[in-house]
Amino acid sequence: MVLSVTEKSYLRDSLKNKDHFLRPDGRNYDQFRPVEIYTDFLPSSNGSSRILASDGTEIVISIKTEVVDHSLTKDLVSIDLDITGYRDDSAYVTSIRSILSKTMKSKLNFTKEKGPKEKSVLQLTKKYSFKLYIDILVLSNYSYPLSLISFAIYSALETTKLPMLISSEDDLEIEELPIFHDYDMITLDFQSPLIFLVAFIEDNVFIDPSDAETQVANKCLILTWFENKISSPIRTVSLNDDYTDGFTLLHLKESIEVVRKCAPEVLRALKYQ
Amino acid sequence: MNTQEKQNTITTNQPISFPPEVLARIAPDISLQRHLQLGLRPCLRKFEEFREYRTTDGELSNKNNPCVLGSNISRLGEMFVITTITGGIIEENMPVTEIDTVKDEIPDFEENTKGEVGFASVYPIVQVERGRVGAPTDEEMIVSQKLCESILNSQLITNNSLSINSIGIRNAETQEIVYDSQKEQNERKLLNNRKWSYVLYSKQQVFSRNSPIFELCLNSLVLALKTVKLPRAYIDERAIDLKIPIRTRGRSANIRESYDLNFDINERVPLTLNIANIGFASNFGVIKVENSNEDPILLADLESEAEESSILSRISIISTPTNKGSATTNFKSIYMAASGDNVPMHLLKRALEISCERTNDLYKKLSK
Amino acid sequence: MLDSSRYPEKVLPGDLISPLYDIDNNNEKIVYSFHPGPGTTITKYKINSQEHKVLIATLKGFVHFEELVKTNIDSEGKESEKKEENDTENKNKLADELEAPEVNSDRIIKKYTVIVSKEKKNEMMQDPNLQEGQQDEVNNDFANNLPKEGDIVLCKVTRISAQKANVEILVVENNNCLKDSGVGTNGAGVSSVTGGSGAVTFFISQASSDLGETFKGVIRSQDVRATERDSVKITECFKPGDIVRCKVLSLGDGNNYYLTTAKNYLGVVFAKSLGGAGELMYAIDWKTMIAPTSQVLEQRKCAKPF
Amino acid sequence: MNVQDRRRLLGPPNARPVAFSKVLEEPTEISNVSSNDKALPYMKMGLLTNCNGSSYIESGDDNLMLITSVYGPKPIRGSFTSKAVLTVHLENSIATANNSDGSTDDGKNFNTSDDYKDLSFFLKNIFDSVVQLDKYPKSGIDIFVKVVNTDSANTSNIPKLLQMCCNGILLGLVDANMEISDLVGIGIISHECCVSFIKNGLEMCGFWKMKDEDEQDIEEIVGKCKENYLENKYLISSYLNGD
Repeated sequence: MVLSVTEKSYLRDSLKNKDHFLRPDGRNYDQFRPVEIYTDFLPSSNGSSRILASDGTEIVISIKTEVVDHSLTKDLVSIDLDITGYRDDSAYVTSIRSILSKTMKSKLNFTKEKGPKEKSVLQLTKKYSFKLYIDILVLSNYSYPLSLISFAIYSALETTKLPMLISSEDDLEIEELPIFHDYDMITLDFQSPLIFLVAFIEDNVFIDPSDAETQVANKCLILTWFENKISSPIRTVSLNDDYTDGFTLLHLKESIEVVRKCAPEVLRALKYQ
Repeated sequence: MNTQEKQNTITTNQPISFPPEVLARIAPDISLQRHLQLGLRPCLRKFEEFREYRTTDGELSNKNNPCVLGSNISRLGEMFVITTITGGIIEENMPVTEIDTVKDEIPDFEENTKGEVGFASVYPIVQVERGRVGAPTDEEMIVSQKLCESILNSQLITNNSLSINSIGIRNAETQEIVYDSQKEQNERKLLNNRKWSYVLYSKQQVFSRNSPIFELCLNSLVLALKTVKLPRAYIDERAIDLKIPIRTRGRSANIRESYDLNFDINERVPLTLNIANIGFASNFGVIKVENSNEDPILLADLESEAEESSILSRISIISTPTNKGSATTNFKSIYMAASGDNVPMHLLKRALEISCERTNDLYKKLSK
Repeated sequence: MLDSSRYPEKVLPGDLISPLYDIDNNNEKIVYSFHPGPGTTITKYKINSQEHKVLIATLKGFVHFEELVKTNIDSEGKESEKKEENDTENKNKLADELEAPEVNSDRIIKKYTVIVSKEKKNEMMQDPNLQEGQQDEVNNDFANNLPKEGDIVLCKVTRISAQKANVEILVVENNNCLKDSGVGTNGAGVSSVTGGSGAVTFFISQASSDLGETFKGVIRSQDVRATERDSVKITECFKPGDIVRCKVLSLGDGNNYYLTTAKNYLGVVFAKSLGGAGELMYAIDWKTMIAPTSQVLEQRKCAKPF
Repeated sequence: MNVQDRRRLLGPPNARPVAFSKVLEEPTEISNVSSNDKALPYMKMGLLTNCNGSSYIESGDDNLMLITSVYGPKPIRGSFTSKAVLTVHLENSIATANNSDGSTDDGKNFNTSDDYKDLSFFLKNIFDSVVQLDKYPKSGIDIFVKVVNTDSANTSNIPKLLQMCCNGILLGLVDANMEISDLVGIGIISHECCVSFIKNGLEMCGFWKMKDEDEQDIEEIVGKCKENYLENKYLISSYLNGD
């Protein structure tokens, strides 16, 4: 909903004051809106999730996999994003898609073990890997959905079932296609990154801004939580054209603090179900 | 209202007048006529004077952009165009017959007997920088098409010069690429006598457009073609035996050729052009000066909005330079549209003469 | 007199020019108050958690101080009124801020508008508010010359109907010509309706000027002339293709500026007879134009040619 | 998406672009980094005549050439807006092998149009905070940045690209005499991180970090970027003053 000039100035006044900081829904600066998540409900995909936010945002994610020769295929993740009400080539959609695919690509290449056993999470054998197709459908969209999408991807990946390999892992010498177990599945050993959105208004910093709040925020900062620490991408986005003041180092530090505080709790909540 | 009255008394005696810039904008045709009546053009050139042509060759085709096979930046007055040429390959649909093998073995035979060789063109995309995004404008489409046809009709590039006659073989172990014609003859058999040839694409970006662009684009394209170096193709030794057609994933159901031709980044062969057919283009406009009973006048190298929008009779000529060998000039293309004032014979002749001079001038300058 | 050597002469965008208020070096009683004009803006700097408001430059160029009010407080009222007639927007906004210091009785407040422009001091001080006279110099400082209320603009008529004439604004008179419109940027002058920019249509009543995108305006029939406004017939006043001199009434809606020709010196300045096919015509009275050789008479609402 | 483009001459449909297998990473790259600081960029304003402001920038070390053009303020359609709408289009105009606007390139590290759009969006956000948009009602300001040439090896150096784009746009805006509140600039520390500053480094207006590197304190990052920004700003302002 687009706010009028008066509404914006009222809202901004209530958000900019350090001492009488008041969000329209009464939340704390570090408090999330409640979300509902359902997982594993699409029978034909390897993993799926559906997330419902309290403002009515609804996102459905489906994850499918394919076995590919990783010397031929460069990208092991393919992200398809569709946001209702936006054109596929609009800046809004392309920017979110670009951030997501870069994040997922860089994180999935992440290797836990160094040395000769080093391999990416998706690697199956020496020659073949899984390729993930992540289809994201934002059915209704009332606030910047990046953060919620990352939560949904997290939950979907948690429940993603991949077929278990029974043939040899070393297939470089012998020409052999991977063979899988008939019914045993394994889960992917990967914790997907969580992306958080922090908004700045004057000196205040608060997490998970709602649509109305983003309309009056100066800048929003995207922060990522991965492997129990702050990780990149870290970058700013402006979600409105009206307020464009700068920010200071203090803002950055405070937002990192907020995410440090919130992220483990969010992670626990997502794991719980 | 005091000031108002004061203004009135001051200005009552002088007619309304506009600064030249404003007049050129609101009434380009009037502005042009006023200039011509003074014996001037709005751009302050003489009637038959061209703008200076400056050019840089091949600067953008370097190691860092291996895909750019040839390039040229040409500048005409303030307007400039950046031309880059890229390539592709296409498998020639040649039936594997005995005639082909005979031809291959006696290459001279083919050219001598056939006499007529096919000619190829480039596939140009012209973009005029104008602060817009989206579909190409009519002008861009028309100029692209004209460029394509002009190159084809000028018989600059023969099909032969684009075909891939020898394919190197990369040794699996040493990664060295060998271009051995002897050995290659044998390999050719292994390759089932399939043939490939290059396809050339060009991308031309026009900046500071202030005049018709076709002539500049053509000249730049020709100059860029002169710099083209085609990378040699090679094939992996191991891959020769492999004959699995790969079906590309997704919507296209084409069967990719089983031979994965690679291109050698270091080994390049210059594209052979029919030097005699290199031609340069120039344009002219014909307009009648109002309030004078004289014939229309000829303007060379139209520039500025005023000339472009009011001069509708145009001549565009592509001519080849006078070489040392042949004293005569060949005209490759003459295009005339007298949609404004009529073009008298002597002006057309004059235009042809000037275009020859211009071409010779450009040729001399550029071959230095 | 303001000692302008205390402030920077040549600035780049973002450079500090002056605080909002300053005290004269010699005379404590004189307070200078500075207001942002073209090329300057007010910004806040936070130093040691204290906010300071300062004037900064937003253009590259030279700083000029223009005194708003010549005398002291007594005659201030009249003077500023007169000024405000010409230049409305900025000063109204500032009026509130001005109230406070004015109460201090024994201090003399001098108000200056701070302007940054490309030209050096002496070159630019010509009256910008000329309404009828012509300036020979064309001010090419384009960006700050969007059409605004009261400006005289030259337009081309693109389409007419019974109620109004639609026009494209070509230039703000005596100001810049936008470099980025015109045949040069939008491809060849003639293009077809399909595809591409397709700016040109084939309807005679919609003769577009091949000019790329221009600001659009509308002259409503009641704004054509000052008298007998109800009986105006647009077809007897304008034809598509005419060049009309108008005054901007208001910024209008999202699509159009509202323009008027209800003054003697406003109206058609260039027109061709026979719907653009004929020759250039000259005004013989305020509503008739004549083609000199063919003697064709046509009706227009002409601008006074002198 | 799948509709064939009939407006451009695309050549035979079954042609395959001349593509080179990956160029061996040349070991010269290390020396490149060290010379980064020394080679000064070449800057020029007012290159193009059919836009209101333009600039050309050639970075000294990696052959990055950018042409920036600023169009507008020009009218926008639709409802009344009291301030201008700013758009930034970043384009790679290097001919890609398949010759169709670089939109369908396969597999290159950084070339997809999505990524360019994302960068454009980021640059727009930066310039939203400096261009005095409310001075231009009912209009749009369009900024086009064309990457004319670059070391393909260095296209992955996004911060450098962003820095140069930022400089280019800035010069373009100054050339167009557009009102901007500050000489905004971008400071970079590595190949993956950059920060944009205003007000001499007192405030930031953009932060970009897309890849993890060694652990670095945020304060350190900002500090180093600020140094780089000030150097860069010095270059720009001395160019503008010397003009």
